[in-house]
Amino acid sequence: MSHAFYIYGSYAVTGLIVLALIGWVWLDGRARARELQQLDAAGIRRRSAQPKDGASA
Amino acid sequence: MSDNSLAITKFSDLANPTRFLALVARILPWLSGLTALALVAGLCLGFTAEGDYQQGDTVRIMYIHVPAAWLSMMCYTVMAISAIGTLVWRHPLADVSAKAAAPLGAGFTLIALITGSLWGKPMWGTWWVWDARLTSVFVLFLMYLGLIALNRAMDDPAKAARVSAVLILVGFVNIPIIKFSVDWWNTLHQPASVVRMGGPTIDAEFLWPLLVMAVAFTLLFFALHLAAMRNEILRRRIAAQRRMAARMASGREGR
Amino acid sequence: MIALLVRDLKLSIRAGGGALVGVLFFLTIVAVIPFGVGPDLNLLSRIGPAIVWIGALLSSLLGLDRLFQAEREDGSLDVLLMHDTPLVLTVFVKCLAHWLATGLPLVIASPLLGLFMNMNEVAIGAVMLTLVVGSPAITFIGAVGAAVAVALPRGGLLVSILVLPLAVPVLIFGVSASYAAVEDPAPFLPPFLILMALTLFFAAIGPAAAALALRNAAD
Amino acid sequence: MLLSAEGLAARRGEELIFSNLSFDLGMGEALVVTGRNGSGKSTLLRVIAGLLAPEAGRVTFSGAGVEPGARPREFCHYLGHRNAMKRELTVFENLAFWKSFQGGSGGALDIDEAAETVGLGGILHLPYGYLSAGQQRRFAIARLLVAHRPVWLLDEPTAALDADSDRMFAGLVKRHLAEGGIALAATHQPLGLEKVQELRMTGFSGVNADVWE
Repeated sequence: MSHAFYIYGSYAVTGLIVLALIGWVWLDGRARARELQQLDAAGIRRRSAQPKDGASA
Repeated sequence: MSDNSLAITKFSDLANPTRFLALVARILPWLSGLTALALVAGLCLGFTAEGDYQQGDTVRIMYIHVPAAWLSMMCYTVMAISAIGTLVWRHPLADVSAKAAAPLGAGFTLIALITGSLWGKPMWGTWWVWDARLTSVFVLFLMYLGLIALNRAMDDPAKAARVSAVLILVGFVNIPIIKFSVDWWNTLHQPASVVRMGGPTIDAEFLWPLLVMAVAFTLLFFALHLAAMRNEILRRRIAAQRRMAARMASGREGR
Repeated sequence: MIALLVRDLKLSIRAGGGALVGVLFFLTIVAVIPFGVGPDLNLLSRIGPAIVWIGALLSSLLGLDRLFQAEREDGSLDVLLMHDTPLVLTVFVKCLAHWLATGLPLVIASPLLGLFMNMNEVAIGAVMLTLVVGSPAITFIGAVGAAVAVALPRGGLLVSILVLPLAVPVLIFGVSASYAAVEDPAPFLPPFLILMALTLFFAAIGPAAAALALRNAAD
Repeated sequence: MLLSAEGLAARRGEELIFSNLSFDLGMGEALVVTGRNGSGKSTLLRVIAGLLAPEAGRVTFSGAGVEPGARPREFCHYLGHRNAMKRELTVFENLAFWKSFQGGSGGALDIDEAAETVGLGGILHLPYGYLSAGQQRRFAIARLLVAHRPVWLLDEPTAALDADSDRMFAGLVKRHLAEGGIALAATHQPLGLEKVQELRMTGFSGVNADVWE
């Protein structure tokens, strides 16, 4: 295959960036879930009667 | 915004963050699976297809370069629509959507820039030229980074969302410039060959892998966008609960 | 001391931190050059190393004024000053953290800009190497300016004005080492070694002068 | 242990704020500095903390286990107007940083214990910037507890505190004194302490003119 370096290089870079994006979203989600759990453990719960309070921060 | 309201519409149903989270939880596994399938299919098609007689095997770079470039513009369009949502309806989910899309847009734009550069080196003999198409995509990349930095620099997320919404809408002029730069200016970059008046000029041999990859990238974007929006909603919920916790702590001790 | 390093790194990454802004400024400043001088690839590749170096110099000055100002505003500076570890060491660690958070990203971004400037691989490598070695010197010099300007209400611009002339030798040897790597007759090693010597010199002088200034700027 | 000041003088601009000021403080003793605004209370504390160079005189700290020639500031905690905490970090990160940075020998509390002592256990995971002014001040006080220093220099320590926290803080100072500590406070509130010397600052003790004569 001619120019194999450029072709595999571009696929590798794409894979790397996509993996970085997925990793960011995934790790961020896990960190948030952990923080929610911490808050839950500290006895701070959402008042479920007011579903808006999450977004009105 | 309670569910016994009769005037409830599909849109405002989605607009409730809690509902939105439930919806994301339902959709996300399917969307991820579909994305993975489409990506595998696209890669298989891309590597079994014939090479171009003129560009050789480097045409395979196109299967990721072109979808990434499309996505970089689509992501900005999604952000612009969200920005209108923020400014006109003052909708919190629109804020979240615009903020969550910015890093994804930066990622796809970076893919387009780097793969384009890796394609340009064997074809044009240089990594980079300052022609209209490449420059405007680079400006798009800088705009994404600037929006991320702006969002991070401000404490109040609602205010940050409104300020960046204005900036997003102003920056939207760049999108048509990117799209038509190859037609308006005589550049090294080849003109559009798929989305154009009078049907695609591209050979069917290349069209199929390209389309499958484009679908895969689009699915990937939406999966990541939904997940990032979920994270952002959770982040704001956590912030709200923390403020409440601080108030509760002093209420308890203040007696 | 590790605690101080970790805290400063955390602060620069958390919301409002300056790590991203520095890189962004670097990208922008280098990206506007071709609009000014025109997209002539030969010309760009000739001036490339100098442009990348100037861009890195300016963007590493960005945010440097906050190095001690932020500490002063919330009162942390008093406690740092009172501590029994030598103040020189504290300043050194703060400089190190600042360089890791803002200087290192610039070094990592520089090859990308080298490509934009149509520099060849050797030149890109040389610029990156000289930046790794030379940019800490800018931070150490900047720390002196930041310490002098700590008591001023609006010290930001003044820091740059104070620091830029002092940073000129670093720029001269950084750029000349980069050019020496590309152009054949000039040897690469002498300017590079001088650059290293400059960095070591400022690593010793900068924190000491900054500590002296901080002690005397207290009010 | 003895903290003594001999013939201290300090100036602000060209004005001498105080001059020829001397005192001795032994273990378990406190000095309350009073006076109107601008009378030099803060300046005195900053001079003792080593943050300002005195115009004349000197501050010494002597006693068992203190090397001669040691600088007094290494034995002092200084609680100024500002809290020395980062808004972006959590309370725990802030306190953990100061605990590890200030180090110091025994007698220091854990971070959890310190937070309980100031009555704010359980919100250590919150970013400091989320807290109210009073809570922020109480955690700033907790900083004094996580690393041991024999001398506490307190500049308007109870400025943002309510009556309950005031009492809590007075209790802390008492305990510190009972353990053989020394405290200097610039404050209007009575801290309810025994064995207190009071120093009334008058401000302005003349223009420092002799330099130009």
